Amino acid sequence: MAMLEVKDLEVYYGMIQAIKGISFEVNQGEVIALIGANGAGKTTTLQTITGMLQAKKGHILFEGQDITKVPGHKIVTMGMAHVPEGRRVFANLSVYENLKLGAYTRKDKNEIAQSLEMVYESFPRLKERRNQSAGTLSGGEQQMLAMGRALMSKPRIILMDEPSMGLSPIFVDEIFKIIQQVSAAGTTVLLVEQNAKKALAIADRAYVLETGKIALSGDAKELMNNESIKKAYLGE
Amino acid sequence: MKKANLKSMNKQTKSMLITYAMVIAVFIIVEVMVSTGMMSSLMQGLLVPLCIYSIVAIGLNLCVGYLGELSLGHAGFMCVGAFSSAVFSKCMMATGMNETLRFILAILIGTVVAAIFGWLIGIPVLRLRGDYLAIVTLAFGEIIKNVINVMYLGKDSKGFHFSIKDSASLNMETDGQKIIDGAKGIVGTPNQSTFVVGIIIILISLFVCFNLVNSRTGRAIMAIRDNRIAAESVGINITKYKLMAFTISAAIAGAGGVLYAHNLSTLTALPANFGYNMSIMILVFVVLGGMGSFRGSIIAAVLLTMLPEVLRGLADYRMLIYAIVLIIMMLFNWAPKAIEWREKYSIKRMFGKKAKAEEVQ
Amino acid sequence: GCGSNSSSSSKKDADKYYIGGIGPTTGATAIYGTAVKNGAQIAVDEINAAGGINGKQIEYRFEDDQNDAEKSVNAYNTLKDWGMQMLVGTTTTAPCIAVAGKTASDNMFQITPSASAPDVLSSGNGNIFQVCFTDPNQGIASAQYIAENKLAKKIGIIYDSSDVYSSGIEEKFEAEAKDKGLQIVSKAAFTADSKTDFGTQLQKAKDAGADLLFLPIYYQEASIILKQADTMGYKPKFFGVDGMDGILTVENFDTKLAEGVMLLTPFAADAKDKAVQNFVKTYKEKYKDTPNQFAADSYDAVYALKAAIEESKATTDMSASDMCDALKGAMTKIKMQGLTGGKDGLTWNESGEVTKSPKAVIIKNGAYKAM
Amino acid sequence: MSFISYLINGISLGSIYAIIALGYTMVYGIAKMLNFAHGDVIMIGCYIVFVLMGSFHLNSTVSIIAAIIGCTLLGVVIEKIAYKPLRKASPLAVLITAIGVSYFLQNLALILFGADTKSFTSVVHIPSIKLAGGNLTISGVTIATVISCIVIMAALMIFIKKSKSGQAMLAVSEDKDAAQLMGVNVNKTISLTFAIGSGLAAIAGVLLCSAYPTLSPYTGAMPGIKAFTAAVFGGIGSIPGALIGGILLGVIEILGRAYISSQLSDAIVFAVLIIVLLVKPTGLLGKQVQEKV
Amino acid sequence: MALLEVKNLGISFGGLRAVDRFEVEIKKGQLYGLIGPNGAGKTTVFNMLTGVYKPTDGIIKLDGEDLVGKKTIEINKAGIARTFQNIRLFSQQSVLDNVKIGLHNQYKYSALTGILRLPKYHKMEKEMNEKAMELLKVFELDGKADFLASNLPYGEQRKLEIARALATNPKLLLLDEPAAGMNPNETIELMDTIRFVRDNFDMTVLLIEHDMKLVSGICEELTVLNFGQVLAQGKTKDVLNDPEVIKAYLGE
Ligand SMILES: Nc1ncnc2c1ncn2[C@@H]1O[C@H](COP(=O)(O)OP(=O)(O)OP(=O)(O)O)[C@@H](O)[C@H]1O
Ligand SMILES: Nc1ncnc2c1ncn2[C@@H]1O[C@H](COP(=O)(O)OP(=O)(O)OP(=O)(O)O)[C@@H](O)[C@H]1O
Ligand SMILES: [Mg+2]
Ligand SMILES: [Mg+2]
Repeated sequence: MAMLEVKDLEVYYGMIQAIKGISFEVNQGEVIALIGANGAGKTTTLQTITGMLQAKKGHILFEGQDITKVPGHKIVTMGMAHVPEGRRVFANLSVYENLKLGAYTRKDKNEIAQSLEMVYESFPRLKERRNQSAGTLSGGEQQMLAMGRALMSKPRIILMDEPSMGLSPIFVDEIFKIIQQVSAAGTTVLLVEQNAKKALAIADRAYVLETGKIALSGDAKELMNNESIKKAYLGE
Repeated sequence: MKKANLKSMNKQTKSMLITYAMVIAVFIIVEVMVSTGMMSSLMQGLLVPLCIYSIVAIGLNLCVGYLGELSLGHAGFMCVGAFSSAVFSKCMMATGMNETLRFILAILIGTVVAAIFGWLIGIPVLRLRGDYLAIVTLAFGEIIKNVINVMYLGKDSKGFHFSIKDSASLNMETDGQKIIDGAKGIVGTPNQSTFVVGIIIILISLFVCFNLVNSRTGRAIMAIRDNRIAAESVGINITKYKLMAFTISAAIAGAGGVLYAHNLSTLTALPANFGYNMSIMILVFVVLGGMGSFRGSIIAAVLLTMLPEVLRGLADYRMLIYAIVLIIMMLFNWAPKAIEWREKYSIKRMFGKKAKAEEVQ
Repeated sequence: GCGSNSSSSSKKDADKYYIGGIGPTTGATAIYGTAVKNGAQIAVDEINAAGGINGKQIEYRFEDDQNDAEKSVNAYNTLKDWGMQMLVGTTTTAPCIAVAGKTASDNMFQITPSASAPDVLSSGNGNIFQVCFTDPNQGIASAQYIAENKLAKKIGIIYDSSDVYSSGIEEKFEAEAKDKGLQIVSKAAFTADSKTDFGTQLQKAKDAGADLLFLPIYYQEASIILKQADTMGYKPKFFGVDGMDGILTVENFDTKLAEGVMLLTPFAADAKDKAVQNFVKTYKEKYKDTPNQFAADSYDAVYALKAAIEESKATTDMSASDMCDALKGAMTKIKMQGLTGGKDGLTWNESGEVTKSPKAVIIKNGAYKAM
Repeated sequence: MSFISYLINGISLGSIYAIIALGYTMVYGIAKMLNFAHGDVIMIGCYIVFVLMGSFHLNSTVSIIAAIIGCTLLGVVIEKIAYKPLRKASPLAVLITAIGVSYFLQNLALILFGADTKSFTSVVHIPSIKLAGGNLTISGVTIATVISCIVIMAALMIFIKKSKSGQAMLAVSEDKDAAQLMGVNVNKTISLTFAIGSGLAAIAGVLLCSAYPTLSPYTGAMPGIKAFTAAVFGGIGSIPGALIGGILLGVIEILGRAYISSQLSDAIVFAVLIIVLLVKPTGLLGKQVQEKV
Repeated sequence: MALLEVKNLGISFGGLRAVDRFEVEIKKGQLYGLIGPNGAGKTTVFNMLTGVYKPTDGIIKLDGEDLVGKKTIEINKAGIARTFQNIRLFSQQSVLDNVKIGLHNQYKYSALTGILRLPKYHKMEKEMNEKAMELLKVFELDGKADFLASNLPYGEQRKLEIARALATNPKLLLLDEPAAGMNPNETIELMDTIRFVRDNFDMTVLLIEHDMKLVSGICEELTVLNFGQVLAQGKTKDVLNDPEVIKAYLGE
């Protein structure tokens, strides 16, 4: 059974249909890349999965349970985390408070402290700035915080919306390493990326979204060699 | 692409023309009904107040809908316009000045004085944002009301006398005439506000507002509303345009105040007419009618002013019903669910607007 | 009441007198309007039960104005549409002046139970009459009474500067008190926006050594003043005017605090007078409340209309304007006792002002006692 | 001597403003809405106590608890019916709905309890303190109010800082969607905020009416506005700010009334407010939120 | 002479020295890159150049004119326009109006002229429309002139921001991560557009970017910031091969 399964999903903004019936699945332990041009509907898809948007039609199953109508906060409690587009850090709270909120669904104080240490280890800059209010961080620093905050919930599956956006080249490599580590530690990953090359390189499988529909899907390595993908998304 | 651009121009112009047409049509219908005796005294008596609130709502909409600043002090500007013009009319009544001319001057004076107040208050206040601005405008409105309530102004053979203590301290000659008598306000202003004048001022206000928002100045004002930092970055003088919009908005409210002052024979600055409650009431018109929609403001002002009168049969329950209707209208107009529902079942959609949905992709 | 408000769609019955009433029945001043509405209703019911005026029944309807001039005019127009021939109202002063402007131009007969400012009368063309004292009269009478009876030397005043009634009385009182050699040692105002805390005003009076506090205000505020003065341990004499009437009826008010309070009022709910007792009884039965002077004045206003109609022989089919001309003349001829007539009864002069003698009462053992 | 007495009056009035402002600021700080109906919830709380004590002869403690429960429920119901559907709409729309609710409560009270003012019996049984040979009196209500203010303020601050729900409130106040992504139940959190705010309103109401013993359907309106002013004065959203703002406002009002003009006291209060905001645009303790470009 | 001359520029936030002794000289017509690790202070430099932040010390000269202490609007009038790292459009207005707002100081008429619709109003509006459409065409947005700005996809919003900045007729254009959120193809298109703007509008461009393809593709010279200080400066190729830069920023 797939860990996350999306079936015939349709999503609207008012009267505008952004997602036109897509289906895909993410298996336990996989890294799945979701790629596509601007406005293809990647963000919309992730937001619908975590309950920020409501699906008009279709179903979303998480570990066999239908979560299409489950309120967002419950989905998070079930073990799903989301690094949202635009970072959405709590601007007036400190870095530390942001991270603590990341662990909102967890109870064990010791384990939370451990996770915090891990996040600080992955993102030393955050440790350095733990008392700075998040709103004054630089763009890239905020991106790190958003990522760290999501990891604080110790999710079983994590959805990431362009985690490498605004990061320096050296840190882009770093973040992909972190994603691999997260995956290696047993967390399933659904990754939306503009940096398709890097995303495909670490992904197991990938789906290509075009104007609200899935245009292509398959093994990540194979897609990397697919001519049309190369042309459209890899810039070669 | 030229066409696209033309289309957008047309849309604004069309909305503008519809609004003018609506106002004029209502005017004609009302005039016909009055002359054929088909209109009740209540409705006839309501005509001028309806105009007053429409005008002030138009003014406030400029401030709230286009400038994006929440003012809870517009009743204060009404108050200033009302009192300044009433003082003028009262002083001139004895001189035998031509009545029409006197009234036109009164309107100008009320408008200008309100504009001056708007400008003066705007300078410090517009540095604040959001709810802080709201409370400060509310505070100014209350101060204006409070101060007017302790003002005593009299006129006798020796000229004007002024006091903020009591009318006895005016020390007037026996022939003296009290003009403003503290909390008792002004009594005996000429009743010159008519429906025609009201309609003319509505049309002028609409003309000013429509043309303003569809000009370079209006775009600058809206740019400030949408993104202050970006507006600054393209060289828009924030203070100047905020102040301009606020002042015009206050001036229009002042014009409404002039009509108010010349509608009844007594003018007092009470919490009910010039307090924050009135400011809020006008804000209700603006928000209910739709921020940015002058036509909506007029319609909401008319509906909500008439509602309690229409509900008179319900006796003391009417204000309760009024509150419930207000809440329901707000929910119906603004709740995302309700909006979705309306879009789904709107007649417009069913016939041919579907194409637009695809366009965005 | 017999459908005083429900008859919105009534067709006019030419065989009845149409009397309208206006006052606030919602909003912060709703007590006054409600009292006026009820007082008049009792009078109308009595008259109708007793066979009406000249054998014709009265149709009565009351409209709310929320104590707002503009809404008052709306209420007036509503009543006009209904077919009103005479107006009992409006209750409060500022709206009354606004409506007076309209009645004057419509030539509608108007008798106000309670709008007491002189401006009310001067806004009309002789079509307006008052049942209550004018404010200056009350101020002058109070000062005279205090001086004549040597109640105090040092006087403090607390009044509502945002209220026409209160500031009107205060102004004349002050002038008259000075003439009579009374010393006003402190004068402190409050406004409609801050009428729940009088600590400061009381402190001022206390510091100035006032041994009598003149309170030309309504009884709700007075009840708080009495309570706060008590808490402060300040015990001057208190002297009020007709607005003070009602203080004993404030629900849950500790009437002991009002012991020794003096007031000038045309009406006292526990007077031994039979008419008054009847009225109070009916009022209590009907509205579960003790009537105050507003109710009494309004009751008298309806009877004054009755007297004036009988005097002038005005008929039900008259237009409002004809009715007005007829009643105008008659008003100055009638004399009636009413509930508020005191020892000399009620008479009116041409300018619409009432002549009646104020009663000074003192509160003893939770009841009024003539002084 | 009279100055000190005025000062005491001011603190007494100010502490009432403060306690109302605490509820205001709480709701504003978290739900980001100006709950103009807050003053009217206060009024309803007073009527509950009045009726329970007057007509049902319950003792004051039971009545107060009943009022707190009643107001809490009322707050939650109001939130559900009138505000929740507008969660995603413009804040102005919510403001207007709040005004509608305010009208509704006032007129409901008018119909249920009548227009006449009731005299409210103080429920505070602390004796007043007499100082300086009886020239200065600090009333029991003042003492009770000041103590309640401080206790409530401290409790709120600890609650928000330390408790899980408090953390959730902070998150919701910043960004509802992001809070939801943290697993915060946004609706429940906002309901809780309203519940607490309205419960506080009941306490504030009882103290208000005990200090200024009069009750009518409009009792809450003006104190509500004043408390709103106080909350802004202290920096809206800031809990200690509400306390300081409230007390200062009361003191300024009373001193202004005593030494400048009793008719202009409100004007003076508002003028001071304006000056403070011009110097410090986010109020005394308000955080200057800087937008990073 | 250099168009932009910055000397010894510095700013602190509390204890944090976000930018320190920053220097740069940009010649007219240059395409200049500002790069560096996250939090190095690049955006802060932009903010100081545009008057959003007031530098604690240093000199900024544009065409010889000193800009330190001037307000954002004055600096814009003096000739610097920018885009933002987080897109800041006038989201409730049409694409066309966004550009027309950029033209605000180029085509002036008074508020009264606008209200009374005097002939000058019509003339100016017509010219503004033409100019705005011309700019939109450069970014291939002319077909969407009517759209609400917020309804554009991300990449087009970035382009619109550039168009709006250009409308203010600047001498120097500052772009903060113009390619963020764009895929490689879109980035390539953007590079062409930037070159086109430089050539056809006589523009000098200073840009911040983390996308090395874009940086090495169009920037002629670079400054690398690290912890607020200049780490390297010079020809693009040299800088990108600087071992320090590779260590701190590029990685292997
Ligand atoms: N709030 C909204 N209202 C209306 N339309 C929207 C809204 N948000 C997104 N859209 C539209 O829905 C479509 C899908 O948008 P979405 O943000 O999911 O794309 P994306 O694949 O994440 O793109 P990007 O790479 O730019 O982030 C686009 O056409 C966009 O214009
Ligand atoms: N207003 C402020 N208050 C406190 N610190 C700030 C403020 N603005 C920026 N900083 C800090 O200054 C440093 C530089 O920030 P800046 O935004 O200039 O970085 P940047 O080089 O643009 O980084 P990125 O590439 O991530 O956008 C960062 O560490 C940031 O946290
Ligand atoms: Mg996206
Ligand atoms: Mg940056």
